[in-house]
Amino acid sequence: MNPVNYLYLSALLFTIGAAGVLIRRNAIVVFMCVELMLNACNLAFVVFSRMHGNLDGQIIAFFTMVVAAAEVVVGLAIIVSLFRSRHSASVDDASLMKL
Amino acid sequence: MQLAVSATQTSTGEAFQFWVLGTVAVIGALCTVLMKKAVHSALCLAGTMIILAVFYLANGAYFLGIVQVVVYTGAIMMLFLFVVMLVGVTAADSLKETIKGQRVWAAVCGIGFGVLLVAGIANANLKHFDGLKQANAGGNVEGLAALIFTKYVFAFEITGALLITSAIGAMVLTHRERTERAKTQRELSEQRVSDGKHLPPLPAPGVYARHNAVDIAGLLPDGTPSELTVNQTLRGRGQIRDVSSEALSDLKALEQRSTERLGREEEAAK
Amino acid sequence: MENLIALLIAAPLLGAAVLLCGGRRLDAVGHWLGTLLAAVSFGLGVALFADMLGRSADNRAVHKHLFSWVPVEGFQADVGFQLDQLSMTFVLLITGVGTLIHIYSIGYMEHDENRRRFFGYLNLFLAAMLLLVLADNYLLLYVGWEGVGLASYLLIGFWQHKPSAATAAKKAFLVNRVGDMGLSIAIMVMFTTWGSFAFSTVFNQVGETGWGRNTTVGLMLLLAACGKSAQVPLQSWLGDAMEGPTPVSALIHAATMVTAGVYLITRSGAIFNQVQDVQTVVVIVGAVTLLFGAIVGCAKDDIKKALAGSTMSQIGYMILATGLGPIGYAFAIMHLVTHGFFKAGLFLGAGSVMHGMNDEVDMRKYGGLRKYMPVTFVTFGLGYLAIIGFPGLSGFWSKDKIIEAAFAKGGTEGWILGAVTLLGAAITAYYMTRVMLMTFFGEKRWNEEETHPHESPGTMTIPMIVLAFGSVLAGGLFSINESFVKWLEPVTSFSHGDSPVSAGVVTASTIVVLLIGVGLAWAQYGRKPVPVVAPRGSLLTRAARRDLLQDDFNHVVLVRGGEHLTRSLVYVDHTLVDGVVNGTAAGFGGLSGRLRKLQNGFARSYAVSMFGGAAVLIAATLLMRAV
Amino acid sequence: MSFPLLTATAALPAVGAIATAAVPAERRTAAKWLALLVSLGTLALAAVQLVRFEPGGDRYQLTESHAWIKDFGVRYELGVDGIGVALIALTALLIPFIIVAGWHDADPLETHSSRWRPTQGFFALILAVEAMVVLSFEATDVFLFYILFEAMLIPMYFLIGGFGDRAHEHGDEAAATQRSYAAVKFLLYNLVGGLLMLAAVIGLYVVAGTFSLDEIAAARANGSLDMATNTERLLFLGFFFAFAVKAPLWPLHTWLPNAMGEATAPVAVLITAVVDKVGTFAMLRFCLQLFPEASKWATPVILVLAVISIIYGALLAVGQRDIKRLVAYASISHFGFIVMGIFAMTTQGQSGATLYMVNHGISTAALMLVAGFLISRRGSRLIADYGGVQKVAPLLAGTFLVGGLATLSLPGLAPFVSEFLVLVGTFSRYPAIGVIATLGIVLAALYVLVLYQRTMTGPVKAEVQGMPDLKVRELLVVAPLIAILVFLGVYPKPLTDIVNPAVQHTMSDVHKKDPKPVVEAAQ
Repeated sequence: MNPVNYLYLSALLFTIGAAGVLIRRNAIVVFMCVELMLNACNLAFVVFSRMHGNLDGQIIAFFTMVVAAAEVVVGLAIIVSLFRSRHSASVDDASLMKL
Repeated sequence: MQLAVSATQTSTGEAFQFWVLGTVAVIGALCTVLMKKAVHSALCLAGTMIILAVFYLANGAYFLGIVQVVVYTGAIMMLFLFVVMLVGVTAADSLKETIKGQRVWAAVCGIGFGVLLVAGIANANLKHFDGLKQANAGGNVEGLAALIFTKYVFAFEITGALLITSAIGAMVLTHRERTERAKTQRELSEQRVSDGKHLPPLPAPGVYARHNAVDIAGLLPDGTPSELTVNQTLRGRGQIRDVSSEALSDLKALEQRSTERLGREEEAAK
Repeated sequence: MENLIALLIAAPLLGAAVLLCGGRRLDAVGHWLGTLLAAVSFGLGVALFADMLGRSADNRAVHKHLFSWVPVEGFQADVGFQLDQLSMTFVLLITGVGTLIHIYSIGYMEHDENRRRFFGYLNLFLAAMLLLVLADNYLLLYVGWEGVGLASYLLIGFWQHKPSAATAAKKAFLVNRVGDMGLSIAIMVMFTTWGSFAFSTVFNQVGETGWGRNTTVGLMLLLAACGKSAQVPLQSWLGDAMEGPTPVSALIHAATMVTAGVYLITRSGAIFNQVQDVQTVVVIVGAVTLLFGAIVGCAKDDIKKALAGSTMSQIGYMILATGLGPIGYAFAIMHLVTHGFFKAGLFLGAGSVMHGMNDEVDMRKYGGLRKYMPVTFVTFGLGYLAIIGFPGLSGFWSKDKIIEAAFAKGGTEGWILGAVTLLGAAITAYYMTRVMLMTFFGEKRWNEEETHPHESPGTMTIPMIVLAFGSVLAGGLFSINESFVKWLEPVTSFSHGDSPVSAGVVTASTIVVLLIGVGLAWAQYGRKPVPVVAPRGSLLTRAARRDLLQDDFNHVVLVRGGEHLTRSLVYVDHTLVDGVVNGTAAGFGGLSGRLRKLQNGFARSYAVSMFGGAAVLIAATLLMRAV
Repeated sequence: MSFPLLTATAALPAVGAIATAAVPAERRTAAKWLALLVSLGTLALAAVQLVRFEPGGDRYQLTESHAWIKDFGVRYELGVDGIGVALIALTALLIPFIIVAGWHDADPLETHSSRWRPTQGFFALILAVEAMVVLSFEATDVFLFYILFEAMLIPMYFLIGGFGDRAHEHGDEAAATQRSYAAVKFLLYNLVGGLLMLAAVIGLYVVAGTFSLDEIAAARANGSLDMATNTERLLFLGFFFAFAVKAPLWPLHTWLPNAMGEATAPVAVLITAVVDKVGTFAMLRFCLQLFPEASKWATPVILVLAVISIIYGALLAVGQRDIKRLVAYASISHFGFIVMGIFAMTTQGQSGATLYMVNHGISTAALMLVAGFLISRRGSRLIADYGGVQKVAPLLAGTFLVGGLATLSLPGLAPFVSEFLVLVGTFSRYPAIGVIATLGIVLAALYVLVLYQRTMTGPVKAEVQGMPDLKVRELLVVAPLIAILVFLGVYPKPLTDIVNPAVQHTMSDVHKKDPKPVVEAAQ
């Protein structure tokens, strides 16, 4: 098997995650889908690292994880405070961006 | 785990592993998206992540593989589950789309995007794999450490700062400062009197309804459910057993019947 | 010695700066300071004159390069002075008459709270006028040219609280600007033609260029002269300029500034001599103005406006003379100087009369003043005799020469010009006699209870007396041995021309027309009493009272037309130019109003567009690579 | 490495802007003094620039060059030629006056008002504008210039929209509406211009492969960079359009009267005397240097537009009823002269245009600031509301007249020199256009004198009675400006010495020589 297949898998997971972001209304699930996309990217990085024979790709994947962790913390905090104030975790309820 | 990673072809073992686990991962991802309850989604996601951890290991990223399990699947997913619990574990999302055309466009964009990505990868000349033998020669963790603390040291420091900031940010966002003394029971009752609303304690749930469980709203004399009777948090989670529709349909039927009868009486009067 | 030239200008300039910036502290001494500096300038002028007389006729011109003014590649504008006989004549006239009028103003403006400012302006005028006549190139001359325009603007509008004065000042400046436009175009043509506008370069090379450019330069210079010297068609401002205090009218609008046009044409004689056609135009302008001013002068009841008409007419004589070429330049300047004396004297006399008559200017409300103001009467009378060309007095010598020169032009032209100048002399005699009779003779026509005519103080009468001496003697002195002509000859060149009529005949006929004019005036104003309210008069009289309808023409064509033009342009700017832009903006507004509906506020909707955008970007990247 | 003088001159006001903005609200006066000190410091640095600049030396001096965005070859490249150094001096000179003149313009209103007037912000914004304008005069990298060209719109937008005259004939609300209209109009016009310029900047990069003015100009000069005629013309138009909006040239001028009318007088001066100069300066530096052939190709049209600007601006000035709008239209007329001088492609024209930029800055500042003092006394911008001011406030009237006389280019005051040079320069190549433009001097006299007559002379109006004369602070603003006007009118040599070599360079860029005098040519 050619390791390129990992990349196809990564692409597939990414697309599924993206579709989830578009389809789901529950903010928590949306967040999970974002995580899924990030993980798909990480997979690609790791595979690229293998492809090029150096560890830079893994480093980037590592940083991605760190940033993802930070993002999750803040994101979930936002969800919690939103839920407190609106009693809802639906992203459609926050439609104040409309003019 | 096989340490030897060949240049262009993986071992049969890895190929087998890829096809089996890859399929599971995709199913897990699809379930994450499609499960009605958030807690199910979370569990499916955790599964997918563990599989990805395995793939990391297979690709020679030993450190990342472990981190993926420990940090991601362990810590982050637990955080997710915690929040899901807070928000309401049983609340099931309606998967019915409310925005016009959203599904269609999402599908078009999603499929188009996927096709393009795949086409891009297929198009790229990715025949040659160097393998990590050399890079991992001194040990994967040592190799990463050497890079992190030399070439990427600034990025590393900055991500450290980012983590701290986000931790504080999360605290600030969720923390509610109590700016005044908590009211005593006496003061609360006085306030109730002065406000003139609900002099007696709040009504119990299930009043006038067929059940008196805490998640069932009490009915007002006209048959509409009273907001006051159910705990706020339950209401927020959407965990109210909805009896109102039942009650309303009963009422409707009643009215229907009475009008029918009255109508008949009128006709008779004529 | 030539270093004094700069000082000549610096003295009054310093005065102007000190007086205008000095503030109220200088109120007490301001007039003395101004007068002193004017006198200093006159003293320097006399010293330079003495120095000049000490040299032979050909070496009299002095040049002084002060500094390079605008040093730009290919464009050399310098601050440099040229003092030759022509400039010298003007310097003495300007500083001399100027100093006298400063002295006069001390008394005349005594009760004005802004007397210091007045003297500052007068000093500024002196500096600018001196710069005008001393400049050695046209650009610097232009500075003086506009400088005197500014001083004239400030002084005409000195009593700014009077709307009429403010309007008159603005009008004077604007009309002058039209003339200035001519001067600046002339300078531009000079620059492109000769690469310089220094007198020396231009005059040396003027023969090498074609008819077209010389004609353009000549006509444009003439336009400039018309503006400054109030010649037809730019004469309309001079009458209104009498709104200024009388010393101003005497100095600027009679003796010096208005004659700058004559100076300009004389100075540029080398150019005008090249193009006969332009000279013809100059002569026509002079002749027309001569009659125009004289006719207007006959109809005015305002003593200053009558004198203004006379000024216009006398300058017409001078311009006509300059148009005759070398035959006339010297006589033009000679008439200019004598006119400077007697017209300044007349104006100061008029000012003295007004001073004693509560600032009344209507001659119909004068009458019989000779008993009340003897000094004024005598000096005014001498000025009067001089201007009408009474034999032996200044005007006789200078005007007679111009009439002779006009005949000497030769051919039909000569006859026509001779006739016009003679006619002008007759009318001059008529209107000046009219002024004299209405003011100093006949019955009293003023209200004795309100008005107490009295003689003016010494500071005012002394300058009048001095000027009267000039009016009487100057012409005669100049004509001894043709000394004035010889003095100017190195600058202006001179030729006698051949007159078809002998000098004696000309003199005789001038005396005859003079007597006719005086007689007519006496018949009308001396024999019978002058009505206090002006009679309706003939069509010509009424037109002349309105400056021969020139102002009405200006009003209808220029003012009204201009108002309509600007108003419609404002409208166009607002609706059309702005409208196109606003219309575009409105179009975009409508479009974005529709696009705005895409903004439904749902984050997921936006996410779809982002996602689609990302897909498009990938597609584009792939396509670019494929290509 | 030597002291980065150019950077320092721009950095000082930039830092000063931040510092001023950071002063706490209650210490308003301290913020004002800080801003004034910073602007004076900048003036000192500009003076050092003038001293260090050698007129006979290299074309660009005091240069600095640092890599900035490597991938696109964008460099932080600075350098000044004579024109730049003169305009920097002008900017640095005017800002202290603007600050002092606007000393009380941003004070909180005594009356109840819904609009917040952050005093510190006003002065910080002025300093920010100064920093950007100075740096844009110094930039020799096209991209750097573009960024500054656009960025200065932001503080200007707030200055116009946020701070207006204290009183308005239709009340506070109407004033606020008109102000924001003017500010938005200003922003939109200039943004559209900037957008086209951005396209041209990118196009230039694609064609030339670098943003460095020096490199491109050198490559053009030695023929290694050969642009197709059409490409060059399109790029030229992109640049020129942006500059013509800023300058502003007819028919892109309508934002200026609105902006100058609604802004306070010091801000109006900032617009017309400082910021707009960037437009004309850029025409000289970028249009002519980068696209010499296209510039020559477009010259006839541009000259016609310039002449229309001159006459049209003057005629509209005559027709105005609002003092500030009148000055704005007069400025449009003057900008016509500047553009005409630049594109006449003669030494006299371009020297004149450069001098004109400086002189117009000073003369307009004098006129407009005095007009601002007048307006602040009576609370009205309408000419008809005044009359007889000369009687009650002679100093004010006198300085107003001097400013007006400078505007109508009276000889002896600085603008005359430049205006005449422009006219001569234009006339020597395009006589007809020169003659028509000369009409502008008559019209200038008309609008200035009509303005003076209606406001200052005549009987004293009741509302004008008791109007105080200029105060010491105001006199401190006006007197030096007038002194400079007189000095440069009599002795412009210091300025021309600096400007001349730069103009020579520009002339050789466009491969043009002055037309020879007819007599010389005949020989």
